[in-house]
Amino acid sequence: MSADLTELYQQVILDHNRRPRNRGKLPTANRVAHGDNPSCGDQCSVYLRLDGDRIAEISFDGSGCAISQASASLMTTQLKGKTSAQAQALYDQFHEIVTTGKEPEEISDIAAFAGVHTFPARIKCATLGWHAALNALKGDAVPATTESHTD
Amino acid sequence: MSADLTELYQQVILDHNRRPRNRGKLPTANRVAHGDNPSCGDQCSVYLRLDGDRIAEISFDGSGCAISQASASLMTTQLKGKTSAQAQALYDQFHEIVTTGKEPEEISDIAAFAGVHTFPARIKCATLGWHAALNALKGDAVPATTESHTD
Amino acid sequence: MPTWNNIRADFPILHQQVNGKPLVYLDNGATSQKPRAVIDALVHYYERDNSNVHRGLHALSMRATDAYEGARTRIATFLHAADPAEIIFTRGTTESINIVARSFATRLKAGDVILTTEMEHHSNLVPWQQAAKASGATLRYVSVLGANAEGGLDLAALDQLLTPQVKVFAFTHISNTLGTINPVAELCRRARAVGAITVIDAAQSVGHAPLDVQAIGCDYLAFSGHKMCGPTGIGVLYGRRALLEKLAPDETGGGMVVNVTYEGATWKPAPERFEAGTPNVAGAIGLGVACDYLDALDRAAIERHDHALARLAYEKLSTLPGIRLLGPTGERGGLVSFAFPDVHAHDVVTFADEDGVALRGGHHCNQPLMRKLGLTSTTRASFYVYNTAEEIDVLVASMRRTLKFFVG
Amino acid sequence: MPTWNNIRADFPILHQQVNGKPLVYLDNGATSQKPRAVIDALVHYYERDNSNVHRGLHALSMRATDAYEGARTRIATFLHAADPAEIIFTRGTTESINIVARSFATRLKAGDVILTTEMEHHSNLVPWQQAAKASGATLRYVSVLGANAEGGLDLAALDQLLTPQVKVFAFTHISNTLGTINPVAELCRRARAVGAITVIDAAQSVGHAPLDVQAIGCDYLAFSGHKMCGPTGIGVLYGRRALLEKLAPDETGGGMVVNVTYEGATWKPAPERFEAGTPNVAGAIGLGVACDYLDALDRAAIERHDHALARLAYEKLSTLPGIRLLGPTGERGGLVSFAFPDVHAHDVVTFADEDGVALRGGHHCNQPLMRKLGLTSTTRASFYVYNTAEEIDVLVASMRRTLKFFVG
Ligand SMILES: Cc1ncc(COP(=O)(O)O)c(C=O)c1O
Ligand SMILES: Cc1ncc(COP(=O)(O)O)c(C=O)c1O
Repeated sequence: MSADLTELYQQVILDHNRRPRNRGKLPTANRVAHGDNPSCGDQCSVYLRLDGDRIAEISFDGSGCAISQASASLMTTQLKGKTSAQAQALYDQFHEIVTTGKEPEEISDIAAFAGVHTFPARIKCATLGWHAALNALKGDAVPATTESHTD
Repeated sequence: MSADLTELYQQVILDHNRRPRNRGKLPTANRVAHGDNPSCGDQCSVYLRLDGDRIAEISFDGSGCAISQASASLMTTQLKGKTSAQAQALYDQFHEIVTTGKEPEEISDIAAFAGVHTFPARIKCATLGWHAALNALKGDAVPATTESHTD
Repeated sequence: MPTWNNIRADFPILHQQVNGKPLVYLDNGATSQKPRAVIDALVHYYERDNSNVHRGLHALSMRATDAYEGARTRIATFLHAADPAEIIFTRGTTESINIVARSFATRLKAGDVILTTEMEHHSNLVPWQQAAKASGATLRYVSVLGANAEGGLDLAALDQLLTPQVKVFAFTHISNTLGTINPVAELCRRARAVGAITVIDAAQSVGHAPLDVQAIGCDYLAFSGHKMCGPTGIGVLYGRRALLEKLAPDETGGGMVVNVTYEGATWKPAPERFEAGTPNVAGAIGLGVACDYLDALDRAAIERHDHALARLAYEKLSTLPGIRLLGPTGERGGLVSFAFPDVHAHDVVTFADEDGVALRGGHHCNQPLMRKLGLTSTTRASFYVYNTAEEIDVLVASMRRTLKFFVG
Repeated sequence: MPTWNNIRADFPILHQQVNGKPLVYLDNGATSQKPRAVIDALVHYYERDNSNVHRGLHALSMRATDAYEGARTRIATFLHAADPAEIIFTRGTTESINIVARSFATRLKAGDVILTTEMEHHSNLVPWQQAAKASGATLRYVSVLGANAEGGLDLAALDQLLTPQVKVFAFTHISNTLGTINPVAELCRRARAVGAITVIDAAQSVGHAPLDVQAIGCDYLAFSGHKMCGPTGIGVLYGRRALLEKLAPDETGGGMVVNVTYEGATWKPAPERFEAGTPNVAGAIGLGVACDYLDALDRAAIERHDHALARLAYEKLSTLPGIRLLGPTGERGGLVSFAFPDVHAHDVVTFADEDGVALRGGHHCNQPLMRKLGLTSTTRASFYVYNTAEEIDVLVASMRRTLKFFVG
């Protein structure tokens, strides 16, 4: 297997894909948002229980490739307990990683997604769950898509 | 000047173009039909006084290239006094001449149009007036065109 | 399986490596590759004859017009159409269907029914949804039978669906997702019996098998050049002349008018009436040459070749653990669509790409059918004249490797 | 007059004889010729990268998508558009205008006014007549002044015409029949003051001079690739993003939808929303390369070159007995349109063709203006980057010979 592909499908990603964390509807959710990648058919719904400005609980549901599912799963583990501002900052860091491949200074599981940057067509898979989560935080009813033309 | 062009613009044609015969509206007409070549903008109206099945008087009016104008002019001189059947036969002969270049056995001015066949794009100019005349004979109200796709 | 001597030499694009492996192009359902003859025709046109058509009297313009109209005649022959005037050049299948659907949008009324099937490509589905919405007509679907859609269209239910209220029946010839070959002549016959106009989406069939619009008895037929060795940006709407003569124009502008005043305009007859503006001249000429190329190979032989490859792929793939194969178990068009329970199609396609194998993964513009089958995506391998049995072995090996990585 | 070193070598088609004479191609208003670089880009695409765009994850598909979207970005830069998403690929000017006109057809109502001008090409006239008819809106025209239309648009009357009822004002940038250059930025400013949407037919201007849609301040702008060194079958509709976001789709089908069920569909944002079906991928890529080619020549230099040739032709032709020259007497776009009292344009064009000179004769898709000027046709010579002052001498000599034959 090529180095690129090994980088893309890291152990962390395969693990989250096989055993997704926080998967399923959240009965206590007070926010929900849905994301679509129309071309691939990837889908992701994110459920939040916001406690003030803080994410008290979070889950996701959906279908898609290993990258999108693992990313959504990992995201839920990362965002739980965070404020909106912290969530946005984490997303910015994640976006930097998947688009440039530059790993963050602190050690973090999200670094596993650095390999995505050599597969530009997959960036939208990696960010789908994050977009839905940020939309849910904003209370935005419009379905998220990571396929807007300028993304 | 090339042989082809000399053939196309024969003296007879130039003469009819410069001094068109039977040009203008026919006040006594009981049949009229209009022809268009939309792409070139050539136009031709043909006026008939039918006496029974016989063309008692005929005139034309219109604008277009030397070929279309001369052809309409010459046509009026040929069709005067003819029956519908004779007119159709003459047109068939004329069509044969302009599409194949084969001159008819009897000597006739319409042979002047034999040169048209080397300029296929001009066939529709040469036949415009004739089409209008045949339509007028049929009492057909639809404007003639020599540009229908299968012409 | 018919093969042609050295056919791959005709397709320059095939002779490259992708990710260090020889390219195995199995994405022909999306678009086909182009033979040298078609590429050369484009170059020749731009280097010798390029000019605007129809309105010119100079040498280049006459040559361009002759070549463009010659392509129209060539395509009429290719389809066994009665008349070249029945061939309207469009950008492709999607535009062709939109033209017909738009014309119905203004003519249908509440109570009328548009009938289509559950296996349509979005391009033969959404335009009819829009036509129904605009006109108040009702859209109905012929069901697809079987858990893996192996049963094809529910022809038994057709008599019930084909009421006299059905004004138009639009269906695909070959499903781009399932490989199902629909009995188009029969569908047309039954539609005609209730007075419904038939519209065939032939995107996956023209260029893959002999086709005779008069024998099929359809009213309209749509296809794309790019899926049959032709250039991009060119396609055809075939329409029966008697219908086209009554049809109002779709787009308007230069080239399709007889007389224009500041108050209004009158229209030329078909096909010009439906070709406003400068057409894709080079594209049409290239498509004509593609017809020559395919006829030289012999379309009956192409059909045998594609079907044999599809059968072979179906058999070999069916040995893979857990694989779910869609569509007919018997005779099928030149493609195979499948899913694995634990590996998503995009991961499959990414792995295959590493092996040089070009596949398509996703909903294949067929979301509602996917949903009905309980899937969100499949992987599709689709074949054409230059594909070989050896390439199917490469495909299957690549699938095995992928499964091993993800499932173990 | 700017010239470029050896520019004619870039255009393979120019190096041929027509009727035994070197080709003098002066029919650029109808379509331009293509430089080697554009032809090569098509060949390269078909030989290396051809694939369907947007829905693929394999190597060719990613390359094709990148090249296609790269062309979009290139064209956005070429037009100084704010955003690549404002560039919609179409077949050409005619389709672009039809898309906009159709959208107004469903939104306008009785009492609304569509304003256009008396000098429009049929492609920017008939679609608006159809939109007016469909919606009940009224179509009004800005007059053209002068017996030979030398006065241009009647700008003094514009304030009266531009009432708040005017919802859309569609006008050409450069007249393909007269050579008139309209003050587009001023027209947009005045239209905006009454809240009218502006639509510019830029078929004759993009590729002939620098152009900045933001400086002009238009809402929509339409043009064709084939008139600016690009391939046939590709063109652009530029639309301001804020407008495109609110605009309903025109055609529907694959590639422009987000979610499709058997009941209905939702749309992607612009530009995808307006590009149903497989686009003319090779055409778009070729158009991007044409932009590179023209920018390498420098569009300001192209403008000076074309205008200088037009001025020279106008001066030299005006010495011919009886000639009637149309359009502005001063600054004009790169074309000259004229008529002789005793020789019809088609005879002129046929004679010119014998001298190797490609001209256009006819109504130039502008019948109502011809009628207003008391003409049925004119002869038009239109210039581009590869034309020379010597070719104008050939043109004038050919005209003299024709006059001698017909008039003596
Ligand atoms: C001013 C103008 N508008 C519109 C058009 C139509 O362009 P196309 O035929 O490429 O759609 C043309 C060219 O024919 C033109 O010159
Ligand atoms: C069955 C079917 N119909 C319609 C289409 C649409 O064709 P195009 O995108 O060329 O318009 C396709 C191809 O994508 C297809 O496979």
